[in-house]
Amino acid sequence: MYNVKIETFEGPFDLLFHLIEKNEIDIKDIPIASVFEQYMEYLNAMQEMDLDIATEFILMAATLLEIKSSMLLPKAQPEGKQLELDDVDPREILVERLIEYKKYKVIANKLKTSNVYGLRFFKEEPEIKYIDKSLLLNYSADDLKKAYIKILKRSNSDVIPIKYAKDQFTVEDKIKEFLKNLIVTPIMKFSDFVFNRHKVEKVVSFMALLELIKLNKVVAEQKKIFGDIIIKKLKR
Amino acid sequence: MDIDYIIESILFAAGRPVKINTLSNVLNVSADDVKESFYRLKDSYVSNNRGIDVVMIDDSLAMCSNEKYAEYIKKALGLDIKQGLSQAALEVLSIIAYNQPITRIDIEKIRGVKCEKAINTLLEFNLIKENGRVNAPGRAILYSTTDDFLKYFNLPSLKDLPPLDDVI
Amino acid sequence: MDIDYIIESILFAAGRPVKINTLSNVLNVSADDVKESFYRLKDSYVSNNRGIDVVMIDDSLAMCSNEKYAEYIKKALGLDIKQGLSQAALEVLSIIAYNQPITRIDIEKIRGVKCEKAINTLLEFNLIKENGRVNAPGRAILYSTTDDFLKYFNLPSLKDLPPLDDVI
Repeated sequence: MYNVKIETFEGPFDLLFHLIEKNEIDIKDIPIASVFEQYMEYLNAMQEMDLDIATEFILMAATLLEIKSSMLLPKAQPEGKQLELDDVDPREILVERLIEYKKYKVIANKLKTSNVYGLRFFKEEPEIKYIDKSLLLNYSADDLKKAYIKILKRSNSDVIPIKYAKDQFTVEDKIKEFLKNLIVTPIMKFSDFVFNRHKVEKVVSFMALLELIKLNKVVAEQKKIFGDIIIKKLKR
Repeated sequence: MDIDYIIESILFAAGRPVKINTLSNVLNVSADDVKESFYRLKDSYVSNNRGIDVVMIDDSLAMCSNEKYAEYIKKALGLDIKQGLSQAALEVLSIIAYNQPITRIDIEKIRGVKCEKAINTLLEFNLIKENGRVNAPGRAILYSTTDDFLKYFNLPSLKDLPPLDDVI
Repeated sequence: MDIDYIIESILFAAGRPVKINTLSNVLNVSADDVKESFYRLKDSYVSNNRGIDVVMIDDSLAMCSNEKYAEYIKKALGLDIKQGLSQAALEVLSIIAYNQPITRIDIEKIRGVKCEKAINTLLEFNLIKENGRVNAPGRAILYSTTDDFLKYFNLPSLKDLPPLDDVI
């Protein structure tokens, strides 16, 4: 079996370039048939490796195939007319785009070497003693909104800030509450304890319960999955 | 000497005091070595009338500008700097305003970039304050806006922040 | 020389690029004098492996740290910076740099492949920005490079990008 080393390609142009360089092909005279064959080998290998093949790769395969077939067709040469001029090489558009793309690929490599992001540090704010606090009023509440919306639009939508329960319910507090309640009602249902409480409070209560079990202060029993939890105070 | 200039670069980039301990750990030298570097740097800055200076505050070192040139600095910054908060600071402030209380990590997740300096500036302006800690491992600091924030932005209360519903 | 160190102090205190014109006004010297100061400062920083450096960006001067010490700075400040941009991001950035302002669709035409992710990364790094919309149906967003792009790619201005036609 033909063994193709799979690298990741930044799209069909990137793959085509790889093939052109590998075969030391003159970009202006691409042997479409053989390049098409190799291109398909890569695509098949990518498929076998379960790599997602983007539609762009398939589209390019279709383009190559189209060029290949149009090159096989005998050209209808009108009698006596000396070809050229209107006789466009079907590869021309592809080559133009490839050359255009290659320019940016070369530039990208140049940028890569001159990139000092993460190496060179600038300060982002003026020295504090030179910040004039009176200048602040230049912004309105509306500027705040605009700034925030701008951020939301450019950030990934899956980033949602967690609303923190700011130490509102703590395990420690809940343990105390449990112990206090258990003095009055030594056997109680968990559902009664958290009845009508905030979701976070329920979670914290459950954690407090686990802690109490660990501390051997209570035993808890649940007859069936999702059933209620019966809490019994342990006598010392 | 190399270590002097590494310290110089760290103090510059920090833009705030850096603990001598931190420097000694990072450079793998003793705290005394760091202090010696500090004195050497300070000496060369002062004796040459350099534009920058270093100071020791408690157990930290910080870079600052030379007081001698304060008049020039004020003039230049007055002319050049767009007034008020930087865009970065404004963005961080807006995130805090709409999501308080919130941790630095979460702010950075939303903004996609570090924002320690902006937070320091906002604290300095008293537009935000530390407001407790997350009740979870790490106990990260939570930030909220202050009363001064409401005053500056002419808001009777946080409920009067421009609503976002119509845009998202 | 005094003027060199006054400029040093201003660049330090500003915490952002300062226009050469501003410096020349404040110091009451010509813009060329300011530039000469800049080169003298840069020379002394670089030749001595100093922790700080100065760069010229778009008719402004800015102070920055010496790249050599980046690892120490990151450690000391607890920064966790992904240094490299992906090949995709660099390609998209190059295309934007030479064709700004440009829409996503047009970038994709040149690259032959989708580039939404790369664009988001570049926006996050503040290397590109949204710069208006196409005045046509669809009103696609136009992207341009930022000052940070110049800052972090060692370019005094966009004019200093290598000429595109010579690259192949």
